[in-house]
Amino acid sequence: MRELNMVKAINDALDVMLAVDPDVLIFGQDVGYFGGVFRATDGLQARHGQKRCFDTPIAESGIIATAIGMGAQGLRPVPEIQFADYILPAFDQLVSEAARLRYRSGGEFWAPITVRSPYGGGIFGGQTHSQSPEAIFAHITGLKTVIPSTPYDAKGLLIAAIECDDPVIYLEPKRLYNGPFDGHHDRQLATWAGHPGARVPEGRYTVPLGKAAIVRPGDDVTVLAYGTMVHVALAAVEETGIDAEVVDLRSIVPLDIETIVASANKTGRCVIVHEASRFGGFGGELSSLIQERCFYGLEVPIERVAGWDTPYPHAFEWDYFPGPGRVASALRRVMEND
Amino acid sequence: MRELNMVKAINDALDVMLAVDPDVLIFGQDVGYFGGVFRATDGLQARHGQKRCFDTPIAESGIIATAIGMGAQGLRPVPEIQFADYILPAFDQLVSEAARLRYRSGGEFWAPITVRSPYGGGIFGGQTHSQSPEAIFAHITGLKTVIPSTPYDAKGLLIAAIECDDPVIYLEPKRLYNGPFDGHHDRQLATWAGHPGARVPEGRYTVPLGKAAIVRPGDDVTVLAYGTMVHVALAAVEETGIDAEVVDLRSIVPLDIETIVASANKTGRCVIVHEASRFGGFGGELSSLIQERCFYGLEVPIERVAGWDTPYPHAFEWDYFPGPGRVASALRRVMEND
Amino acid sequence: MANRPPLEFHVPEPPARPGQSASFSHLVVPEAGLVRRPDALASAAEMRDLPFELIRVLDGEGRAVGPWDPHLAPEFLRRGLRAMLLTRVFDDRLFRVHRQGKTSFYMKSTGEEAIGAAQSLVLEPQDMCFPTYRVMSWLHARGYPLVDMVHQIFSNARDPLRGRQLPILFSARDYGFYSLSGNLGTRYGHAVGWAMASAYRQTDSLALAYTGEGSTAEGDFHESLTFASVYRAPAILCITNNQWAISSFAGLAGTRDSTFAARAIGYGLPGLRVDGNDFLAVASATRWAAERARANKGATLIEFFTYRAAGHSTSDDPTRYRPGDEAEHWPLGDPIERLKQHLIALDEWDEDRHAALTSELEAEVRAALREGEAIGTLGRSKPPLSEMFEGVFAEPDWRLIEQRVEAGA
Amino acid sequence: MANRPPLEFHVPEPPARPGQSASFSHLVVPEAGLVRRPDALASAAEMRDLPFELIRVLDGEGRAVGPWDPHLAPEFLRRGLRAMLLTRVFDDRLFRVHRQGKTSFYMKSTGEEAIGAAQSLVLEPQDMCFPTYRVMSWLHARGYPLVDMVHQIFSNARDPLRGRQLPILFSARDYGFYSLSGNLGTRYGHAVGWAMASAYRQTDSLALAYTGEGSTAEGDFHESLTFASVYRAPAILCITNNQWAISSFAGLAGTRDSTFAARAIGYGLPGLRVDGNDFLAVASATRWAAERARANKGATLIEFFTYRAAGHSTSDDPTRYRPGDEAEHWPLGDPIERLKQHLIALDEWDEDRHAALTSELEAEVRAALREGEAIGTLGRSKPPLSEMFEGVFAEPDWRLIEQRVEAGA
Ligand SMILES: Cc1ncc(C[n+]2csc(CCOP(=O)(O)OP(=O)(O)O)c2C)c(N)n1
Ligand SMILES: Cc1ncc(C[n+]2csc(CCOP(=O)(O)OP(=O)(O)O)c2C)c(N)n1
Ligand SMILES: [Mg+2]
Ligand SMILES: [Mg+2]
Repeated sequence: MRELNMVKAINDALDVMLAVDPDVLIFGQDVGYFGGVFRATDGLQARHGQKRCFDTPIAESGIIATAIGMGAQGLRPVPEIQFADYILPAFDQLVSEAARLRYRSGGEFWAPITVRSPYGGGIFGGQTHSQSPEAIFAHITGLKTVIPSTPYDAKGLLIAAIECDDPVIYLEPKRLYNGPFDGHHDRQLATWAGHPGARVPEGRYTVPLGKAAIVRPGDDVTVLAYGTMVHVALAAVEETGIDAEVVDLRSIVPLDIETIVASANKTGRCVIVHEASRFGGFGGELSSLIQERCFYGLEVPIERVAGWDTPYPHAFEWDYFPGPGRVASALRRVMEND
Repeated sequence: MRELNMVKAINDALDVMLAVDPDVLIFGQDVGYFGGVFRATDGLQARHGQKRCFDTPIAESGIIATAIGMGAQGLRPVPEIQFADYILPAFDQLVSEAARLRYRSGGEFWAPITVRSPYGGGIFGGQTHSQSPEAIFAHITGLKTVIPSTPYDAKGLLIAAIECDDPVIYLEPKRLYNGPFDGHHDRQLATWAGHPGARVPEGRYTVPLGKAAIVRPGDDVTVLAYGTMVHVALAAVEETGIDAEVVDLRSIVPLDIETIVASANKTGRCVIVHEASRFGGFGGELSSLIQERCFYGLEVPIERVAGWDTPYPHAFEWDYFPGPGRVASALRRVMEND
Repeated sequence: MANRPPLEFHVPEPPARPGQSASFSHLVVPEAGLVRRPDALASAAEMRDLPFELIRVLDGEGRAVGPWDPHLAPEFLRRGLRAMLLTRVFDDRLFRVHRQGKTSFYMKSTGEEAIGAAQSLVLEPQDMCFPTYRVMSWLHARGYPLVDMVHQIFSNARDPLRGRQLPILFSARDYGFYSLSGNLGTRYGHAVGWAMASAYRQTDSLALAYTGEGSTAEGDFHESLTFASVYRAPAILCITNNQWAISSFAGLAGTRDSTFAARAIGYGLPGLRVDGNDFLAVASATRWAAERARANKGATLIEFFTYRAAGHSTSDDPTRYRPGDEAEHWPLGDPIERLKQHLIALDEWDEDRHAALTSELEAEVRAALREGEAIGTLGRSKPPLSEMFEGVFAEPDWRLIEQRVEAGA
Repeated sequence: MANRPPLEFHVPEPPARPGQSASFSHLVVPEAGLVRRPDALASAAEMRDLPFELIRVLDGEGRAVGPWDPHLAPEFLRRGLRAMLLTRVFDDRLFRVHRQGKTSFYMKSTGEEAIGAAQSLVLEPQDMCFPTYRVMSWLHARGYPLVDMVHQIFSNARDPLRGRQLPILFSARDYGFYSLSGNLGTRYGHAVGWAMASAYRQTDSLALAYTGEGSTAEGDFHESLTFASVYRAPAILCITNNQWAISSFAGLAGTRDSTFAARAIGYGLPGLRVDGNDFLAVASATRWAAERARANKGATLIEFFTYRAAGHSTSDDPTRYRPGDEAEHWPLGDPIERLKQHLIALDEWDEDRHAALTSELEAEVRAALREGEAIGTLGRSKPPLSEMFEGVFAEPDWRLIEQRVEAGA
């Protein structure tokens, strides 16, 4: 089967959806003629026409408002926000409108929109091209939040998101666009070539929202991660030799609580990894859910490895980024404290 | 000593600060001539003049942007957002600008602003006059978030916030404006009269940010709460007769980790209460911090009592609101599971 | 630098506050019939004068004059009158019902009934309005069942919005009425997106958006105009300038030396400024804008100049921030009275018929209220508790299923 | 309904894309000197024509003509020329430095150097500019040390911003240069707040705000204009319309049939449209707006009509979205060349001096670079790790203290 990198897999999902569903429209800053600053929409305008894939003004709130209004009439808009850092101007539209429309209207209107946005660090993008905002979305009732970690999942999850009748925030770990980056920035960088997750079927298929993937089965400790951190975690597991079970959440809302609880009950140890700053991050929710549901099976405290509680700092990229070294230390700690 | 209700105590704090510091300016929708829809700025324009306390356009992002620009020059603006639900249009200004200005400018500029806003439910305000957004602020590096539960604290914390050189989100539990509401909506409502927390000194005093208050010492279980939930928790403790230690966090950033850890270590049991919806709420952070720091002392799982994971529903006000009944059940559960 | 006068910090104030005498002397109210009516398909660049005029059709004697006279049939006018009167009667009654503690909240449209009513009747069934809480006459004009309004206002077991929404924040898709919400300004852009979808799908459903003049200050207003301009969306974008935003006067929204309609100029859109208390002028401007939109010439911005004759809502007392008699000085009169006089002048109406209609509508409202109260007022009846957990998503996830059990629903 | 043509979904496109021939035939470029210059203190309502004109001072022969001629001293003009040239030399050099992998990012102001340079020199030391990344000539005109720029661009141990910020997102309070950030549009409102504070405190510090034309679409732009209008803020609000926003043409920001300057009309502000490649016109318009602001007449909106001659940043290749030779067709010329010709026409400059100045500036830039490289390029030198944890708050809380220990800083 053909291999694609993650940008191409996303492009392919959009291409497929434009072809199969005339209600799908793609728009955002520079996504039309230019094909997007990360090339995710490359060629789509040429293939499907200017009315299916087009540029928008630099107005994130307006982009989402437009998408909601279109969605309310029956379209399935897939707006892009150029960087997840720039979702914030549209936060009110997402929370007060997209997330609440179905509920408050008694089901008369809803917003079947999928907001794509590259997120996360590791690219020396500085404060406003590196942040990971998933925790603030996870708290919003009525929103779904999806984060792929491989090209295969990226395509399947994106199609599932577009077909879903709820508003979905689809965060793309931009550090994974070109390869399964494991945090070893100082080593030879791997591309997606040869990676099993890069085998992307043609045509339409879905990866269901709300189903985690056990990307490495293991017995000793459960590692919960998503996005880039899945690969960082795998590297850390490899390097420590600990028999960890690495769970890729794939979507944080809906959350696959069954898989999480089953794994934690099996291992009795848990490390949660995310790029976002720690305090108030999504790791807190994961940690409390496990604590609530697996308390008597836990051998040691659940650990969180995350970004520091500082803004994302340009020069200190690799000090801030929760790399394999920090994950490995946490793994060793939870195994030590026996 | 004179007694004030919470609105009057807030009004008094603003009055004091306008008098002692010419750099303090108060503005927001309807706060000037009219004195605010909750009367928090009543009389301030008449006393201090139109240039010290004035109305703004209906533009929350503009209000905060204006405050930041003023703050950068040296003023201490105290903008009001009429309801915390309406902070969302200003979220980007708070996160990308107020919270980050000092850091990114190498300390050349900062935003010593205090954003006051009534929050929380229990007033049949429906979806957009009832929400509790504290969790999304707690996750933002560079922001402080303060929530009083008594008139005394309201005044002292507000003065401390205004004098603080960092941006502070000051959330006012509107259900407490007129009395220490304990969730028993069907009983005679208490006013602040006679409540020890209603004794508010004249003039300037501060309650430091980052210091929790043990509002009821106890040995059996730690209850963490803030805002209205402090009074709900106290009622539930009273009704169960359980010897709980009730901790009023007062500010969630900075968080008084010492008091929390000391109490949890003492009791080995913990119930966290907040109005905001549970998933991704601030309770998750509290629960994980305790789990991380007091793991070996915990007797039973930490419980969270919170709003359901639905939007705030008008007709179901008292089904949604985490009242003393639900807190009492949680208290009994953590004591039972012995 | 030394010789300069110091900078002055300017904080604007309305012409009069309580205790001062009410005044609208700052408003220039031109005669009816004087404003030119360009072809609806003409270029926006040729209409930059219009936002500084005031389009009026009904003159002081109740006659329709000038190029904007829409020449509406008497039957149409009577439907408009009925809708406006019904709105007024319903509002007065429900406001009292709130005072009796039977619901949590209410807002009146008093003095502004012409806008929603005329637009509702001029536009077509497939068109969609993106309302504010101040255009309930749209629904009354389209015959939305009063009893369903009452159920919603009581959040009772028959509430079409399942108890989830504050009173009067209706949603009525079949009546061309988009879901309302308490937060201001955000739906303006939905209207533009809706209109773009109409163009894309060729559904011929225009979008009509409303905002209060105070709410124009929100960034969403600007982003919506930008999108409407860029994609030539078939939308009619309305500003109901009722002079007040709770306690703040219209000057606080930034049109000193300008008008709200003039915002259109910077986006290359036509901007009309219309007497909002003149049913005929509202209908005529709306028809013009609809013709333009349906001809693929894009959006029009319309400022309706009107006056909020009542308080903001059940939560405020307007005499605390404006002269108590200000409404009496309002120079553009009452929209119901003016349409009534016009119909009488046309010999198509009389005082007796008006009194009869009023009694009929009062009876209708009373009957609807009785029916609603029989089901239950706020807190005495509500939809099943399970409704709290429905509609968050298309399908509930485990959290909602677990919590529903926990809540005993 | 049956007879109507179907609705059309309109998506605008620029006049030419790669492979098509570049064209600016849609632009009307009037002669220099023709636009009237009203008194700076006149009412905004009397100036509604100005946003549709183009204020130009330098004519085709390098002469200053018309009422907007600011009559600047040759010395002042030479300072302007130097600042612009320095900006160009620095940009070209640092762009190459990025290509060498010595830093992560760079952006040039090529073709737009007149704007920041003229405004920096016309305004006073106490005035504060709220920049975009495209007005670095402001700093060059005020003599900000090149080596500090280089340290910042390398995020090295001497970086004045302590390694925390992306290259060129400077902050330089002493040079009247407010903290830049990567997110667009948000500081426009800070400028208005700053100006209001100036008025309140009588500090006589005007605020000058910049936005790109693409970024005017953000809601913040509108909210800022609204506040500026309401409180008569002593601010100069600039739009640098350089025709492009990455790959999007200016038409995507919603001024079909209008201009960016015309946005001013709806707020009752004066709106000037100015040849941004004409140093004299920029200086003159700025002086006019500053006079107005200092006289408590409030804010002015100025659109600078210019052209982004280079790519957006080091991350893009403009030939992928616009004709490769488009810059050559730009009708308003190069700002450096035009000021140079003017000085030569005045007999205050010549080619030799110009060549000498260029070499001198190149040497300065080389020296600064050498000094910066000696400290270290990106990744080879950085501030102490403790700086990552400083400046989050005025004082770190326990989280930062604990984490600093954990990070070994
Ligand atoms: C985003 C937001 N900000 C503030 C409010 C509070 N609020 C409710 S109505 C209102 C005044 C609105 O005035 P206007 O837009 O003129 O409409 P009107 O009530 O006059 O019809 C305000 C400030 C709100 N509901 N939403
Ligand atoms: C809020 C936000 N949205 C999007 C971006 C991505 N972005 C960076 S520059 C740019 C184009 C800006 O164009 P313009 O305002 O015309 O300024 P110019 O680059 O032409 O000077 C975009 C879309 C951003 N940085 N911030
Ligand atoms: Mg109003
Ligand atoms: Mg540009």
